Amino acid sequence: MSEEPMLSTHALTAGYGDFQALFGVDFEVRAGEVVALIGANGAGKSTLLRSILGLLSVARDMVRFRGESVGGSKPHAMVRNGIGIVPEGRRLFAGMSIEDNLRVAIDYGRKPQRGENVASLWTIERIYKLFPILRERRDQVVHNLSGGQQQMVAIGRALLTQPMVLLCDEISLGLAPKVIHEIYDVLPMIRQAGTALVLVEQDVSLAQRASDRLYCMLEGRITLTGDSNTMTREAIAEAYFGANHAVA
Amino acid sequence: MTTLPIVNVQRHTLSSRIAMSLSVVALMALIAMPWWADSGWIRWAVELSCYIAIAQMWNLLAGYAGLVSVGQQAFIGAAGYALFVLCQKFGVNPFLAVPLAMIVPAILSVPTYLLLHRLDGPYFAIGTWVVAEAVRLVTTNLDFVNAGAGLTLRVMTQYRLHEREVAMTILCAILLLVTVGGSYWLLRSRHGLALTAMRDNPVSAGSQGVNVSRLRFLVFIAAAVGTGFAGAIYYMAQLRITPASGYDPKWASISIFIVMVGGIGSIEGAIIGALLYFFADRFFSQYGAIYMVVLGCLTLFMAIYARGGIWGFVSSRFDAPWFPVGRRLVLPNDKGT
Amino acid sequence: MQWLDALIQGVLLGGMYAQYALGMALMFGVMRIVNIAHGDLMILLALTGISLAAAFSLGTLSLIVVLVPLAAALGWALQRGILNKVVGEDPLPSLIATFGLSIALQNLMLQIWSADTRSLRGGGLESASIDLGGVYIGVLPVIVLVTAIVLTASLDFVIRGTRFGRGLRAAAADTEAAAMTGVNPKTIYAASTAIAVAILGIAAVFQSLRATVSPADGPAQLIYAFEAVIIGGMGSLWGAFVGSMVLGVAQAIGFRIDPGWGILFGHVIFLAALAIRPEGVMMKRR
Amino acid sequence: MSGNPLLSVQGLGKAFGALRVIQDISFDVREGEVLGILGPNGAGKTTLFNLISGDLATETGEICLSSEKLTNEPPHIRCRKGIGRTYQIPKPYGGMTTFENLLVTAMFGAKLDEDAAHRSCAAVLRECGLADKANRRAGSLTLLDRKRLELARALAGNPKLLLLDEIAGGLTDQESRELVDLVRRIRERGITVLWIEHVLHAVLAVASRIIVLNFGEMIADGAPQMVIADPDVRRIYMGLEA
Amino acid sequence: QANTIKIGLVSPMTGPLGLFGETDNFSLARIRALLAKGLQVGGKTYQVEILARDAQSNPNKAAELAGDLILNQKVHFMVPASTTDINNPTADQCELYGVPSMSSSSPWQAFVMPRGGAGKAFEWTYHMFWGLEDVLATYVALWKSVETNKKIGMLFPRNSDGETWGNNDYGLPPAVKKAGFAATSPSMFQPLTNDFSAQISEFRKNECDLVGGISYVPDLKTFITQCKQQNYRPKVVTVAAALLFPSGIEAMGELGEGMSTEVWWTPTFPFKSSLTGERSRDLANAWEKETGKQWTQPLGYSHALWEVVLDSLKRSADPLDRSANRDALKATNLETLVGKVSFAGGPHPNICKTAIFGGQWVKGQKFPYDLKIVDTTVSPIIEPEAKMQLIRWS
Ligand SMILES: Nc1ncnc2c1ncn2[C@@H]1O[C@H](COP(=O)(O)OP(=O)(O)OP(=O)(O)O)[C@@H](O)[C@H]1O
Ligand SMILES: Nc1ncnc2c1ncn2[C@@H]1O[C@H](COP(=O)(O)OP(=O)(O)OP(=O)(O)O)[C@@H](O)[C@H]1O
Ligand SMILES: [Mg+2]
Ligand SMILES: [Mg+2]
Repeated sequence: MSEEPMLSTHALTAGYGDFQALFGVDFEVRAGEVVALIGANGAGKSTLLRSILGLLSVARDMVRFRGESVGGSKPHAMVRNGIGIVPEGRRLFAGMSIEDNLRVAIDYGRKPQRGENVASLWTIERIYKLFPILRERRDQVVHNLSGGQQQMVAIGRALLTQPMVLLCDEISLGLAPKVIHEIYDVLPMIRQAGTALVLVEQDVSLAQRASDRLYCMLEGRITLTGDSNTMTREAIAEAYFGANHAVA
Repeated sequence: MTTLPIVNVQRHTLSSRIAMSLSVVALMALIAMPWWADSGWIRWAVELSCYIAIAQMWNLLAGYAGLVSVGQQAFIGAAGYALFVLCQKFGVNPFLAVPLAMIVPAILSVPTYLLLHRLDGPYFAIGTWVVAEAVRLVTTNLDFVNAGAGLTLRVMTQYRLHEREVAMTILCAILLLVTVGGSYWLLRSRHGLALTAMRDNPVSAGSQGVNVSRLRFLVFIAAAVGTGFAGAIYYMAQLRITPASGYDPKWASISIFIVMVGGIGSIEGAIIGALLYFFADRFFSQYGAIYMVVLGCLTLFMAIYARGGIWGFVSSRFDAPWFPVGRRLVLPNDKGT
Repeated sequence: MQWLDALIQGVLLGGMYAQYALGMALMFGVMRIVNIAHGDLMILLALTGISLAAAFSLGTLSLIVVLVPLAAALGWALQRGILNKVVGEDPLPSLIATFGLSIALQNLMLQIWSADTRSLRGGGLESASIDLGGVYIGVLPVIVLVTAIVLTASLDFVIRGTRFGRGLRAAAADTEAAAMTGVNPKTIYAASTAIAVAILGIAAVFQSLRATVSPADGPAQLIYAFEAVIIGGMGSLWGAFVGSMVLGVAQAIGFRIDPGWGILFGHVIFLAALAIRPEGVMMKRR
Repeated sequence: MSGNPLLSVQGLGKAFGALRVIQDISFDVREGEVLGILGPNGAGKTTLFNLISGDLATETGEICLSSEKLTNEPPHIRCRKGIGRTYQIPKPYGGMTTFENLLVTAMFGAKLDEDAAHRSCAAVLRECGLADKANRRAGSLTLLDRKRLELARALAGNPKLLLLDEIAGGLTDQESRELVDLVRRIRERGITVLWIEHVLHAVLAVASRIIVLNFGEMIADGAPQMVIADPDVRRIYMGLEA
Repeated sequence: QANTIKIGLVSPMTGPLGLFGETDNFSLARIRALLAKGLQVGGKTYQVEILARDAQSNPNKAAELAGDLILNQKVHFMVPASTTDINNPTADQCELYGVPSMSSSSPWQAFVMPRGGAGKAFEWTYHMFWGLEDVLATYVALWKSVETNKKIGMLFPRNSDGETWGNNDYGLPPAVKKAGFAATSPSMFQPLTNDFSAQISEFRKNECDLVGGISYVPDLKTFITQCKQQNYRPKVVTVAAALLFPSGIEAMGELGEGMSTEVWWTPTFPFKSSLTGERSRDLANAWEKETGKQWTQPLGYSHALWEVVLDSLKRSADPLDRSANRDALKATNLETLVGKVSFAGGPHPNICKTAIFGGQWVKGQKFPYDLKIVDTTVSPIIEPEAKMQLIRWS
């Protein structure tokens, strides 16, 4: 049991209609681990996250979470089981205030079980500490927020579902360098609460620095996986663009 | 600016050319009907043309301009009444009165639009409905047009059956030419692009050079006139109009049914839908309530499982449009027909 | 005096419209579902209620007790079976679907109950009244008004302040994102439609007490509900209530000016409201 | 290229209710410049674009394009006068093909006739690497292709002034290098560019000048290296102590 | 084929007017049975095919169906069964395409006036029913028969019927004035109005003891309920349409008792059917047995229409020739279930007037309410069953 990873996919295939986007992906995350997922655009990163969460239909045994086959169950069930996600393109609840956006997560997210230390749980207060600007605007409707501010709310909302694994789809997208630093600074804080992280990143070096292990995807397949800081740039570049690619 | 290489943009397909020629033949046949067809068929042809026209106008509004109206009956009734008044009260020749009657819906559409143009989606829909109701209520209170009692077009009995039929079929031909042909032309033109863009995202359409408000305005008026045209012809055949019948919300229902079942956002859809509704209505309506229940369920089914309607289903199977409005860029590697 | 009376009658009339509008405000205003069958559902419930009352000789109260759960169940089924499949950004699909449903329902009811006009015996309740120095106030209309106020207040609290309310608004804003936050959109939608239709159940009982119902009556009241919701502003329940009042008073005043123009007067006020404040009276200007 | 400014913004201001988002901002942009715009999230960059493109109505201040006053013109007029823009959160016409998306701008923005529009749009598609997706419904594109489409669509109106709002986000190094080359080529054509970007190395690679916004105020304006060196900027924007 | 007579029937079988359609369907079935072995005309036997169509209570639909029946089905005779909304559009089609049509169940003015027949006769379309003058006379008689202050408040809806009834030249208001009553008529209301307090305060201001006019069930219920609420208690309420059907009066609840209306047919009619020899009572019984519902007034006319139609066909020179049928119809002179039908000496060349009485709804034994004949001054063919009572407002 202890050997079994927290979250894993097995020969996962998925697609949109008759378009297949993933071809037998094997992927795993262990408790408290930070895993980076890189790959060119259209490689299938978001699709992988979406199918793990049950937004795309997959077979039951393709996804295992904490020792159970959960593939293809409903997204909300996944979230309540402890898989959180920061979706690509923010997806906030337009027309609702920042505060309400966050509280939805508290209301409907995972409920801490007995014995879980409550101190490690995320609270709206902690989110505001993380992104003070949100506290100022707490009652403003989110669709009026700037692109970056929206990104902050999205992250906060995902954290408040109290995930055991947090899937982040390009969280640094559209953030000022300062904010990116801030966010990547809290990642350790998140993981030490036992939350595993999956970071989809375009900035390879950033991803490498922030993660323990790294997967690289190409055209719906995992082309490289290994320890982040022992991995060579060449190896990555190759996996990234396919073998017959001249590294610029 | 350097001269750019010539590109091949495909606008027509074999299927569309065939459809084109067929429509021309059909139009000719329609005009010739009085000499080859039975009065009954002509009567059907007239009613069918009206349905097609009304549906197509609604399709233009909802399917392209993104203006979902449930109040087009306002223009049907208004035009119908205009026709009856011109003939009965001012003794205008009914067949000349039809084009004249167009003025009324045109005029009516202007304030209507100015009142509603700031609304979007459902707001606009309900707004149009209320306007139609208001127009009905006003008519009901006008003694000049017999208020609630309505009018009968007795002058028609002055003309011989053949005369009436010739005039009717010609009017219908023009109607179809204007509404269906007109929209086809419009949609193929640059304005078609602007319309669709506007429907999909008015904000960016604006910032990309499209004068959204003006375009919407013009389309709304055009649709009002086209719908009115059909209305005038329809009630000329009906001979009788009352506020309740002329401004019957059923007209909205019919347009919605036809376009949704046929396939919204395509001329083909409107035509298919109209044919379907027309013949279903002829052959099954004697089953009364049960038939209506089935009709309702069919619409429901379409809305849930076949958003694209019949035509959407067909065109997803084989790519053979009758009235293509898109522009397909033929890439060097693939050889478009 | 004459106008005071008009005003009072208008407010009472508004109370009734509020009952139609409330469920609509929830479905149309919050969930963005354009439910054309709203009126027909009310009629369906009313006819069912009348038949039940006749069959088991139920009193008004006991009928409400029986009918409301029934209505809720109906609403739940409706959302589960049909509406969940058509909700989304674009209001058109729901409009079409419910429009089809409306036609089907009307004719189904015609089959079952025939075109007869029916009503509910209120044992004199429907026609009882209080005399306030020449101005008579009907007991039933007052009950209707009070019920409307209570319902609006409680529903408004639920939507604004409760977990359920937030979940609903979230699902309405972005269904998929809501699911990604742990909300189960389908159940939460089903629940709120159940509420909306349950309210219709109450409205139905009052409608068949104060007037009559027959299978084709649905659409006639539907338009007022829409107007009320829009005057008030999408998503605002108190707005819908105020809208109903505006409509009721406008009509009552209109009737006094000329019975033939009363309803028209209501529509004119609605259009005026649209022209001046398209975002609704209760909405903050942005 | 002539010395007089192509775009001139004078005392621009905008508030949403109590929140002052743009506060008395003035700057000129010379023809052929690539002006990078930096600033923390919520600084008012996108709002600035919305004001220039006319999507938002100006409250105070003046906007002139080649010394012609545009302050009160609606968006479509400004577009026809030569202002092209992209949206930070892409707004494609989902129901139309990529190619048709471009045609709209070409025909109504640039007022080209059918044939000319077809040609130039085909060319732009090739340039932006969307050629193979020319006939795909824009709605089915990935986020990134949507961003590409934004850029292509703006270019199709062959604008005098191009407003780019965060188009490099989410690009791989390789891709952002290609993007930078593209922007260079655009500048070569004599198109003036305003570029909001958080991906620093991308802007820095082409920008001839940079301004930095913070809480709606301009806190820096000058040559890239200078601005980057500026202690305020480093603190406020990059969160580095100088 | 060659010797089949085709008759078109356009009736509101579904929709708000469905109650009229019910009786049309009932008699249709019996007539079809009757004609199973064909119809003897001039020694020759013809098949008779009746093409029944449902107009869904919608005038547009009625016109479309009529056009179809005439032009495609080539009917030789048309029967627009009942109600202004169906009769008029159908008759207009018949007039245009030259098809004889025989209709009923709407006051003859409503059939003639809106169709512009005031000046000149119609060539093809005939109608049998009483007229406003009769119903007015009946109402006046009813109102004279009781003790009141002779002040009347009037209710008319804004639709074809309301316009006819409320007309200031040939409608109810001038008639009652002539009879020495004072009339208060607020302008016409929209059907399905939710509030009548305006009219009520008007009536109260003018102390109207009587309320009269035409209205449909929903409006009347709303009106009466509000009357009680507003503590306005007219001694007499006499309205047309709404009180036609038992279901309507039942919908009034307790307040329905004592309301009065005109009656155009009751089982107490003395006449025989020229087709079946039945008396009205037999027909009513048959209906109540078959449907389990109380008899309704259109029943007699739904039947009598067919008597006229078939009789004309029998006398027609060539039942397959529309104009021959028309001439036969025109020459009709027949004793039917609803009385003598002949278009000679009617108020209008296309009209034959039929009987009318005053009736009042009282608590019944078999069904909740019974319609009792309380006045027969206009058509003294039968004796009143009871005397008019004032409303008790218990
Ligand atoms: N909604 C959709 N419909 C059809 N195809 C899609 C859809 N979303 C993604 N795809 C296709 O699936 C493939 C993988 O897309 P995905 O978004 O997972 O890539 P990604 O790695 O997340 O790229 P990015 O870095 O741009 O987010 C792409 O080829 C894309 O075209
Ligand atoms: N329509 C609006 N109503 C109210 N406030 C708004 C509106 N639009 C933007 N704002 C506020 O204005 C400020 C500036 O927004 P803007 O989008 O210009 O930021 P930005 O500089 O583009 O940030 P980012 O780099 O994150 O996109 C933000 O605080 C935002 O909350
Ligand atoms: Mg992605
Ligand atoms: Mg921005």
